[in-house]
Order: sequence, then C-alpha cells, then structure tokens
Amino acid sequence: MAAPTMEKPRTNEGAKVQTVTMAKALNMGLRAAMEADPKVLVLGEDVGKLGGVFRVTDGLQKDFGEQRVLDTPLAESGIIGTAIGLAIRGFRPVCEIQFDGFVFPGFDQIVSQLAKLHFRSQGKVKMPVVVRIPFGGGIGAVEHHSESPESYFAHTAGLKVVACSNPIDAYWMMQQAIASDDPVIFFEPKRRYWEKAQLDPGITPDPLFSSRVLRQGGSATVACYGPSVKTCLDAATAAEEDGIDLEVIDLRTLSPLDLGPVFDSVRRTGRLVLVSEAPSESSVTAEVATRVQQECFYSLEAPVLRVTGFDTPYPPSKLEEDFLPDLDRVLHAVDRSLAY
Amino acid sequence: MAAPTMEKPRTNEGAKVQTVTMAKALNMGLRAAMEADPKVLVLGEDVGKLGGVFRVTDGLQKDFGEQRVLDTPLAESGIIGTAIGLAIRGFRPVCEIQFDGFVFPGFDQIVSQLAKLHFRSQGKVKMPVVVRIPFGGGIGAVEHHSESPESYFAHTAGLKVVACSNPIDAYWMMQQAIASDDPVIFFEPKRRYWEKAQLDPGITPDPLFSSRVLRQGGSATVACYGPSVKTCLDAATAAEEDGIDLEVIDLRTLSPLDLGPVFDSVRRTGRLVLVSEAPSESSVTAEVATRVQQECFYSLEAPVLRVTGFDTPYPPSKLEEDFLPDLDRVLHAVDRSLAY
Amino acid sequence: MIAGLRATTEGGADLVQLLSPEGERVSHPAFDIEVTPEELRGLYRDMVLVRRADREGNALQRQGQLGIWVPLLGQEAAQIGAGRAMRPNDMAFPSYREHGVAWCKGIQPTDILGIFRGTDHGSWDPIATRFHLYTIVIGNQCLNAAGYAMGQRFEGKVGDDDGEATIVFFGDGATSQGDVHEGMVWSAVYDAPLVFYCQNNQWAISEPVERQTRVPLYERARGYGFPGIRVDGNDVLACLAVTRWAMDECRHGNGPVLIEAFTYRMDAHTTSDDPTRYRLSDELEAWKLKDPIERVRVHLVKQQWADQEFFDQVQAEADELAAHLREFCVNMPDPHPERIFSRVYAEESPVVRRERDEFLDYLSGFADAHAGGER
Amino acid sequence: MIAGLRATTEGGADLVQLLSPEGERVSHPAFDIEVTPEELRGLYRDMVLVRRADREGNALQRQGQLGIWVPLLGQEAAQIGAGRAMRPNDMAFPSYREHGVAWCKGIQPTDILGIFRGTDHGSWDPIATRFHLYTIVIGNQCLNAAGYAMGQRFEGKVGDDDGEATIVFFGDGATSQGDVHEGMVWSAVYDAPLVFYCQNNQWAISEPVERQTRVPLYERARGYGFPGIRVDGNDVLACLAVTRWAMDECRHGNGPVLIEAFTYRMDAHTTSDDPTRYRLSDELEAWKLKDPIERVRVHLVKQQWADQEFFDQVQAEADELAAHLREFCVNMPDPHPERIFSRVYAEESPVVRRERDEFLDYLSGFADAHAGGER
Ligand SMILES: Cc1ncc(C[n+]2csc(CCOP(=O)(O)OP(=O)(O)O)c2C)c(N)n1
Ligand SMILES: Cc1ncc(C[n+]2csc(CCOP(=O)(O)OP(=O)(O)O)c2C)c(N)n1
Ligand SMILES: [Mg+2]
Ligand SMILES: [Mg+2]
Repeated sequence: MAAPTMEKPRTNEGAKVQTVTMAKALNMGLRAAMEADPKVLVLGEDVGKLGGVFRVTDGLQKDFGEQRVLDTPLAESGIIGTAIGLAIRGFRPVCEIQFDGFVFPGFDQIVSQLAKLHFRSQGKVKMPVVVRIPFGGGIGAVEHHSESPESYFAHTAGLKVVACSNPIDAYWMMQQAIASDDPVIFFEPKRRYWEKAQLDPGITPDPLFSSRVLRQGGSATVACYGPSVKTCLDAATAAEEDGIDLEVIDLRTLSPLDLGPVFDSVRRTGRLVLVSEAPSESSVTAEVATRVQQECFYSLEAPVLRVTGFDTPYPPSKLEEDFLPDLDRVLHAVDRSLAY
Repeated sequence: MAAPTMEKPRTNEGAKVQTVTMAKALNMGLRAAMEADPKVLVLGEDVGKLGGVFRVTDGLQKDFGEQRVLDTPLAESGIIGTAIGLAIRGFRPVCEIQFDGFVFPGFDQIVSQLAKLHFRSQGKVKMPVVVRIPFGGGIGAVEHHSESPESYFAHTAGLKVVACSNPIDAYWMMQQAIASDDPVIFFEPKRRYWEKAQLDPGITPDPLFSSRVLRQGGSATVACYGPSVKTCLDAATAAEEDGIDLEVIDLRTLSPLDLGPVFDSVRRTGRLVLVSEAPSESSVTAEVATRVQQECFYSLEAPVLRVTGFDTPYPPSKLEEDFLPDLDRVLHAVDRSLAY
Repeated sequence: MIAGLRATTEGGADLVQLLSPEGERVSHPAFDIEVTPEELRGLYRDMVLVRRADREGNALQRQGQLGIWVPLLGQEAAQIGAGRAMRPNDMAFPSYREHGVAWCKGIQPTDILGIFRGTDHGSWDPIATRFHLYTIVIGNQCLNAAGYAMGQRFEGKVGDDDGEATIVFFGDGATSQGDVHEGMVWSAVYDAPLVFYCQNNQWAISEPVERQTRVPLYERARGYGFPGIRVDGNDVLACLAVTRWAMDECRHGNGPVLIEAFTYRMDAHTTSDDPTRYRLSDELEAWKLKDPIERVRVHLVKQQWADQEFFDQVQAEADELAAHLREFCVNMPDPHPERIFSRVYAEESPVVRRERDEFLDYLSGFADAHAGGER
Repeated sequence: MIAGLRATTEGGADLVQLLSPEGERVSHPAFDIEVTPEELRGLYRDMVLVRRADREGNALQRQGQLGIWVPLLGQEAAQIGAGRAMRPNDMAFPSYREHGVAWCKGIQPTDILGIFRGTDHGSWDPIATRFHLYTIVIGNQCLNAAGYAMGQRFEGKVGDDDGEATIVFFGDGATSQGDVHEGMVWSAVYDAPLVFYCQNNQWAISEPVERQTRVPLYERARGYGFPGIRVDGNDVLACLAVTRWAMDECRHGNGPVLIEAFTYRMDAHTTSDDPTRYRLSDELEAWKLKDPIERVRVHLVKQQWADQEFFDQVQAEADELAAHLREFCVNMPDPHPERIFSRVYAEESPVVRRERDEFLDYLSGFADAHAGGER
C-alpha cells in the first residue's frame, strides 16, 4: 500500500506566511510531523538539549520530551540499527547523522537492513525511517564534514533518496519523507541552511518523488540538486546577459529519479549539463546522463556534460572553492555544450 | 612513487604450465606474493585452518604460519581497521571479506581511512592493502551472498577497484594488486572459481589497471567484467551464427577505468552494450556509458545500452537466473542496439 | 591461539546447571525452578521434534531439495529453553540458526524452508508472530532488537509483571561485531527490556571461541553494568530457568541481561561446511555425552514421568513431522519472475516498475522457457 | 537521563591520584612514582606552553585566521602525563584534540594549524614522528592502533624492557562506537601492546557521559579480560605514572590496558560550539578548583622546587610560542589548486590526471582570479 501522503499531503491552511531559513523550515517540518503523529521520534547525537549542531531540531526535546527526541550514544550504526527496531515496533524514527562523512559507520545497517527489510518480508515489515544528512561543502570545515555521499544510497535498491534545495521544499519534503512508509535518505545542503524564503504553509506542495523545472529556457538544460541549485540559478541569470537561455531543473529526488521533465526539456534544448558536488565516477550524475542519452538519443545535439566535484578526497577547505562547481564552471560547461 | 610492479611485473620464468581453477590461481598468486615479500599478510574469517570458505587461502597458514595468515575475530571493521594499522607499520595486508554482502560493516574504515590516508598524509603513509571480495550471484545462496557492490568502491576516490574474470588474470592480478602501494578492492567472481584455464607463469602479464579486448568484432561492442565476461563471450559465439560479430572487452579495472580500448572500439562499431550483475542506478556501467557518450558522441549509432541486475535487492536464489544477465538478455540488447 | 587455554567442554564454576548430563536434577541457589512431569515431557517433545525437523532439513539439502541447511543439532536445549521462557507478547530476534525458537513462537518448520530452498527470504509475519525474520549479517539484529525493546519501554509496556520483553539470539563469533557492542551500550543506557542470548556453540565456522575473546563471554556484561550469566546450554531446564528470570527482570524494567548458553554445534556450520578440516572428532565425542535430549529422557525414565508409549508417540509425531516437511518441500513451487520486483518498496518505485514491465515484456517473447512459477 | 546518577566532578574510590587539587602529594599503593624537581618543572612547563598554544589557537579562530579550533583546555595533565610516559619508539594514535600529546612527540604547534586553517589535513610525518595524523571519524583510530600494535608484536618488538608499545587516544563519547569495541577485542585476542587511553572529559559535545554508559568506563576492560584503571586526569603525575606502567606492561607483552583519564573539557567542544546551551557554569566552576596546572604550581612552590624566576621564564616562553604561532598562522600561504589532485594515490590515477589537466587548463583561462596559492 502506498503511503497516503504523497498524493495528498497534509496542508496547514490558515497557518500564516512567514520568512524562514532552511534550518528553520526543516525544524517546522519536523515539528509538524511530530505533532501530527505521536509515533514520530527524533534520534541522533546532540539533537536534544543542543538542538543539533545546526539547530535543526532546536526546541523539539523541550516540547516533546526525552522519549521522543533522543540524544543517543555516539555511534551511527546504533542510531540506524535501533531506529530500525523502533520502526519494527511501529514507530517512525527520524535519525540525524551529524555530518555527511559520519554516515559510514551506519552504512551496514542502512544497506543490509533498512533497505532490505520491506522486500525481505514482502511488506509485512515497513521501514518508515528518515535518515537526515546535512551534506555538501562550502562551509570551511575540516575533513569528513563536506562530503556528498548521495550516490552510495541512490545505488542501493530499497532506499529512496531526496535532496532539498530551498526552505519551502525543506518544509514540505521533510513532512512527506516522514509520512512515507519507505526509508528515505534525506539530504540537506548544509551551506544553504541560512538562506531564506517565504513559506506559505497553506499551499499544496508537489509530490515528494518529483523533479521540478525551476526556470524555463531553450538554449540548454541544466539539471542539479541540493546546494548546486542556487549555483545553477545564478549561472542562468548570468548567462541571460549573454543571450543564453538556460532551463534549470531541480532533480529533488535522486532515487527514484524523476527524469520525465529532464527528457522533455532535453528534447527541446538538445543539450544537458549536470551539476553536483559529488565525485563523478559511478555517481548519480552518471545515471542521469546514461538515461538521457538513452531516452533522448536523437534529440541530443551535444553529449551530456557534467560539472562535479573531482574524483579526489575532499580537499582542505582553502581549496573548496576550486573543488566545488561554481557559476563559472557551470557556464564553461554550457559553453562547451553549445559549441558542439 | 609508483608501485614498481605495474610496468614490470615479476615473472616466474621456468615455472611450468598447468591447468588450474580460478580459486587455485588466486591461491598461487597469494602464495607467490607471500614468498616474495615477508611483509605480506593474509587476514580474514576462516582463512587459516579452513583455508577460506572457497579454499582460496588453502594451505597458506600451514606453510607461512599463524602470524602471516590470521584467523581474525568475526568483525569486518576490525579486519579492515587493523589491516590499515598494519599497513602503517609497514606490512602489506591482504584482507578476505567472506562474501560480498559482508563488506558493509567494514565500509567506514574503507571509505574514511583506507581510501583517504594517502591523500591526507600526502603520501607519507602508504596503504598497500588488498581487500579481496568474492562477488556476484549464480551459486544458489541465501541473502547477502550474491551481491555486486563494486560501484560503491568505484565511486570512492582514493581506492582502486579491479575484477578478474579468468584464472590467468586471477593469478597475475592478485600479485600485482598486492605489489601496488595503493589500496585495491579486488573482486573475484565466485561462480567462476571452479572454471579452469592453462596458466603459464612464464609470460609477462598486462598491467593491472588496464582493460583488454578479448574478442574482436565489427557489429557492436560489448563491455563487461567479472562473472559477466564468460556470459558475453558465450553470447558472442552465439551471435556469430546470426552473422553478428561482437567485440568483447573485459574492463578488468573499474577504478580507474581504462576506457581507451572501449572508445577505440565504439568508434569502429558505433554501438555499445554494457553488462554487469550490479543494479544499474548510479553504477559503474552508468559511468562507462556517460564517458562513452561524451568521448564517442559522433560515432555512436545507437545509445549505449545496459544489461544489468535489477534495481531491487538480490532475490531469492530460485529467481537468480532471471535476475542475472544471461546470454539471451545480452543478445536481446545487442539486437536492440543494432535496430537503431 | 596466542592467549588463553582451550577447555571446550567445561563451562567453568559459574555454569548454571539444573539437570546433569547423567540426567540428575541439580539444585541451584539462584535459578532453581519446579517443573511438572507434563512440562518436562513437553520440553522433551519440543526438542525431539525440532531435532527431527533439523535432520530432515539436512537430508533435504543432501538430496538437492534445499540449497543449504543450517543445522541446530546440539543446540535444542538452548533454543527450546529460551523459547519456552517467552510469553506470547515477548519479541524475539533470531540469527539464522534458531529453528527451535521459531518452533516455540509457532513458526512451522515448513515456513522456514523457503529461505534455504531459495524461494523467499523468510515467509512468516514477524509482526504477528513476534519472531523477527532471520538475520544473516552477523550482529545486525542486536541493534534492531535494542530499538524494538526501547520501543516497548517507550510505550509503557515495561515495569510490572504484565510487562513485555525482547530476546535477541546471536553466536559466540558475533560478539566481536561492533553492532553487538552498540546494542549493549544502547540497551544499558535506555534500560531496554532486552535479553542478549548468546549461544556459545564453541565455533564460528572454523574459528574456536578463543579467536573472539580471552575470557568467558558472559563477563562482557560487566563492562556495561548489567548482569551476565553462563548457563549450561545443553540443559533445557537451566536455559528455561535462567531465561525466564532474565525476561522477568526485563519486563519489570531491570534489563538488559546477557545470557551465555554454553553449548556445542554438533554438526557442520552449514551443509556447505566440512568441520573435519578444523576440529577433532574427540571433541564431538565428548560433547555427545552431554546431549541435551538424552539427559531429559534419562531423567523422565528415572523419575517414571514417562513410559515407553510416550516415547513411541513422540517418535511417531517426529516421523510424521519429517514426512510432512519433505512432502511440503518437494512440492514447493518456484516463484514467478515477477517476484523479483515485488514489494521492494511500500510505495512502488517507477524505476522498479519500468524494469519489471520491460523484463516481463522481454520474457513474453519466449514461448515457454519462463512460463512456470507462482505469482 | 533514564538511568544512572550524575556526579561529574567525583572520580570515585578507584581514582588513582598522586597530586591532590590542593597541590599535596598523595601516595598510592600501586602507582606511586618518584619525580625529581626538574621533571616536575618540565611537566609544568609542558602544560603551560601547551595551554598557551591552545589559547592562541582559540584566539586565532576568533579572529578569522582559523576555520575552527578544538581546544584542549583542562586536559593538559591527561595529555602531558600520557605523552611524557612514551618512549621515542612508542607510537601514538590521536583523535583530534591531542595537541598536548603531539607536543610531547615533537610535533610543533605550528604543524597542527593547517588542519584548522584548511590548508592541509595534517602536515607532519606520522611514520617519522610516531604520531599518527588526527582521526576525526570517532573511534576509527582504535582499530588502526590495534593493527599497528599487532605489527609491533609480529615484528618481535615486544617482550622485554626494550619493547615497543602503542597508545591510542579517544573520548568518552567514542566508547560507544563499534570500532572501539572491535579494537579491544582484537588487542585482547592478539595480546597487542596497546594502551587504550580514554580521556573522559565528561562531555561528547552536548551529551554527558551518562548518555554513553551506566557504569564507569574503565570497567569496560573487564569484559575483555584486561586491566582497566581510572586515573585523575587532572593530575599529571598520576597520568604519567599510570601510563608509564601501562606502556611498560604492553612492551613486556602484557597488553592491552585501558586507562580512563577522568578529566574535564573546560572550554567548548570546538569554537563552533556553545556549551551554555547544555551545561551549567557551576560544573565548570567546580572543575576549575581541580585545574591541572595550578596544582603543580602550588606543589612546586610548597616544595620550593621552583622560584618566581622559573615561573616568569615559562611565562615568557609561552608568550613567545604564542607570538610565533600567530606570526606563522597569518603568513600561511593558501595552497595551489593543483593540491586538490596531489597524491591521491601512490601511483597516479589517469582519472585524477585527466581531471587535473582539464581543471588547470580551465583555470588558465582566468587571467588572475586563481593565480595565488603555493604548489
Ligand atoms: C557480517 C558477516 N560476516 C561474515 C558472515 C559469514 N558467516 C556466517 S556465520 C559465520 C560464523 C558465525 O559464528 P557464530 O556467531 O558463533 O554463530 P554460529 O554460526 O556458530 O551459530 C560467519 C563468519 C556473516 N554472515 N556476516
Ligand atoms: C563517526 C562520527 N560521528 C560523529 C562525529 C561528530 N563529533 C565530533 S566530536 C563528537 C563528540 C566526541 O566526544 P568524545 O568522544 O567524548 O570526545 P571529546 O570531543 O569530548 O574529546 C562528535 C559527535 C564524528 N566526528 N565522527
Ligand atoms: Mg558459534
Ligand atoms: Mg568527551
């Protein structure tokens, strides 16, 4: 049975419009989900009294108590593994992994249990677990705090993987992910936590597992997700001055991919540039490129190009401006695409 | 400093030609490496007295002693994590992971330490560690014993990833991997362990990180690795009857990919089918397809097609014949490619 | 082995025992229990039936009907004792060898076959039966069980005699895994009503327990601040008594507890294994003298709690069970290829849907080859 | 907290102490040592200099010269005591807070800055200095250290007074990680000459130690069959004595040993942290009375082992060190973009080479923007 929420998400009509940061929007999304369902729990390191190192869970323990917002022992396999047990018991745990690079000690439980229990039990056991991961670089951090591990999860059958890129999506996608009866790895672009937008809790949001055209244009298509969305929108604005009209698509869901809008767009523009902070080898952008060259073979006027982090370990932060795709590199790829 | 062995591997001139299984060839390769260098250690579960559940390490503990062939406690993070420490101390550990699905408890040490220490220390610390993983399906096993996790490692910067497909490569590649100063994830196609070939220890093998054209043909290119190589060669033989002349390439190295021969081939044939048992999403085959559509854009007469395991958890073994790419599915994809 | 001395068959001074290998009742200051003749006959019957089903599984594998079988031979008392200590609302998380615990939870031996025949990954309903699916990745289930037990606590189902508890099964080898440790950390910190039930069967495939530890495994609990008890795992009464006590401690809110059931894997690790490569038959012979079923039989006879008719009847039941198992097994239909794509997610994924549709379409091109299988 | 009682400042009856917070020498039946005035002055100097460097690191971060700083304030005795117990051939595996141990291993404070400024991931040579690079992923280093120590043993470097040993540093929070457990399992089973040195500074970011355990952490060792000792981590003499003993045990082949240094993180977790959100200032005030440096100063004065000139001189040295650190820091050049691709592998990868060449080519299109940086 499909989770009921995807098609008809709960709307908060009457709630008032306000300007919020993404961190706040996520917090509001968590709060709304916890209010709606007493089975929703939050677990992680420092999520309670401290409210998380990024304050995304700020105030939740105070309002919902220590049995719904758990400061756990310091071990990620423990966080995921006990969340799975809680889910078997009927809870809907939301796990916080403090930083992208720290999800790996919990990787086994994610791949071997979280992803497989629904299939193993043929639906008798549901895994409504959300794993929140602040991801990506650009905050000047030390090693292991700036990684983009989404491809590991997108490659794992049995998981769903999404990435929000703005406060409005953050608010809705968080609630939708928690309402989903499937395990959702939820990537939050940490360097965008403090960017703001007007949030109207009265609207009806898009379904969780859908991509979205953010900007229409006919010269070329740029598809991206998470922290790169802003970069690409900025690039599109810059390109406009040169008469280049970019279509920008926020993929939002990395597994399952929702490539219909990308195919449509590429069939019109004939060109696609993919942007991601993750290393390129065997990654989500490779998957999108492969699918697009297959589905839009006769429409492509240039090969699908990628602008990504390099296939190197994340460098010392003084170098991250070079490592991360920026406006110039995106435009450079667009130029190369247009040159075909 | 590059490992010396890649260009000029040690040859055993004078050793006699014999017919061996892949399991035996791997055993001989391990033995040769252990004889050549007292710093080479073998560690894993049941690798000592039992000689490994596939007998790949058979007799090694007897001949080299308990301090060079270690039956470790049952924990994969421990196996990898201590191998890293031994490498820091100057040893060259070869770890056995008993089955593909059990590498995940050791994933954190692989991604966070094994892959990163050389870069972190800028070469002051070397990581000459080999992680042997019997992989792939087709042996009628229970869950977690038939997986193809190579894409996780190919996506990880700092690792090298290879897969052997026949006894001769197995023998040489094992020695080359052990001689490499970089961490090598070494995939062994377990359902091919008992296939035989004539091994001539006197020849000079190809470099480790190279792909190889196994069969020349002009109709279309088929690229594959590990257990799928035999499937593809069989498919090529079958296709011949229909007048279809397939070029078959064994990728051998999955990271770094050696795509030169693939590009050359596709520039001639205009068509490429990729074959792998792994789920397709965000995988090695996606990477190859992406690179090929980029480098051979004007040569491709059909999109790059893939024949892979499905994006589902590995099914109960009664279904694996359907799950795994077989001769028919490969030929079906070739037909589809030719139909463009 | 670098450290430690091996004395496999001796459990040491702390071993809790209520029925000696010779079938004598032994009293114990802390864990003694009263059993009625009927109860003991029941335990005997459980063990005989479970052993018979196990032997049939082994035979079915030898005859090519199963891909693999994981025998429990020798561990009947450890499993039936623990299994019969559970109440209906108690939850169990098995590893892959707990056919005896499954039996106590009402899972039919036929339900287990699919895993080993390759038709499913576990067919029973873990929620309804309160018996989780088998976990193959060593140690994983200890954390899943800790989470479940935390849930029992959070729901207020812990604290009095009507409380619930959870029990998790794992081997001596598993104790080395990080997940088992983390399971103990979590359970201790959250006072989870969880019994850690380690069947120390002396071997992790080819590795003797000394490869995992220097000291007896039950001592591990001390470092976490909860009790650890070593029980004679071949003594069904002792296993029952200690587990019942431990479950009661947990349901009252005094969990967790670690039990090390000191037993022996009398057969191979699995049907794929060849134990002659790594252990001496002497060891097996010594353990045969401690057989978990024989000592109960002797005791029943000595006490005159059972007559020949009873033993014959149990034997007949066992043979019937085995015949049914065989009959069921050889008639198990192969699954339909569609099953590959079935219920990967609660909400179907378009990727899986596309792959299924394409594959079924492709298959339909073959007139008959792939016709079989149940949807 | 569901279980356990919090009494942060008290180490309990088993706490090994040789110098009381009031600067009095205390004797201990097992771990007493003799120190000369010179030695104690040396320890004092170490602690003052290390603290000064630490405070300068903090200030440099506040002024935007470092991206982050991880303060050791309050843990000087725990680190200098352990660090000075090491012999040149002994190996150390730090976490990320061991600037004091680094100091003892001859790593200059300036060598550490790059990590926190973002110019490198650790610049010293771990092989030459026998001080491994900082490990950030909690717990990982415990297994790496176990492997290294096993190597010392395999090489025959263990067994007599000239033996080698290894020490690994981790926090109270880290004890929950599976890797720390596995490190203990391995070390116990292989008799590795490894000292597990847990600085229990009472907090893992915002989580008090009760979130990780019910019982004192040093008791963890019992479950593995090796000794666990709790030492006053603010007492440099006790830390020195206990660690020296433990390292000696290890070098003689009697490892491993667990030491819990009971101390306190007097500053924030890192400069990004705000401890006022989760702990009361009372606690800090109580711990200030146990300051690790002050008690040595008092003792030196009481014993007349040091005069004002000595203290002034140490102060001057400290100021000089700080000035040098600052000078060095603000002049650190940014790395060249090529560094992104540098030494990812021992044998260069064609993928990395292609990406580097393409990127440098791309950069050369910009006249000046990316001109800077050192190759
Ligand atoms: C993570 C993991 N590593 C390796 C294996 C392979 N394996 C299966 S059973 C086993 C030994 C288990 O020994 P123990 O825990 O004592 O349980 P027993 O089989 O004796 O009941 C091993 C190594 C596995 N299933 N999972
Ligand atoms: C695997 C992992 N998870 C989370 C983190 C984030 N983190 C950094 S330090 C820390 C707390 C560590 O506490 P403790 O072990 O007591 O050491 P201390 O910082 O107090 O010295 C956390 C959660 C990390 N570095 N690694
Ligand atoms: Mg066992
Ligand atoms: Mg701490």
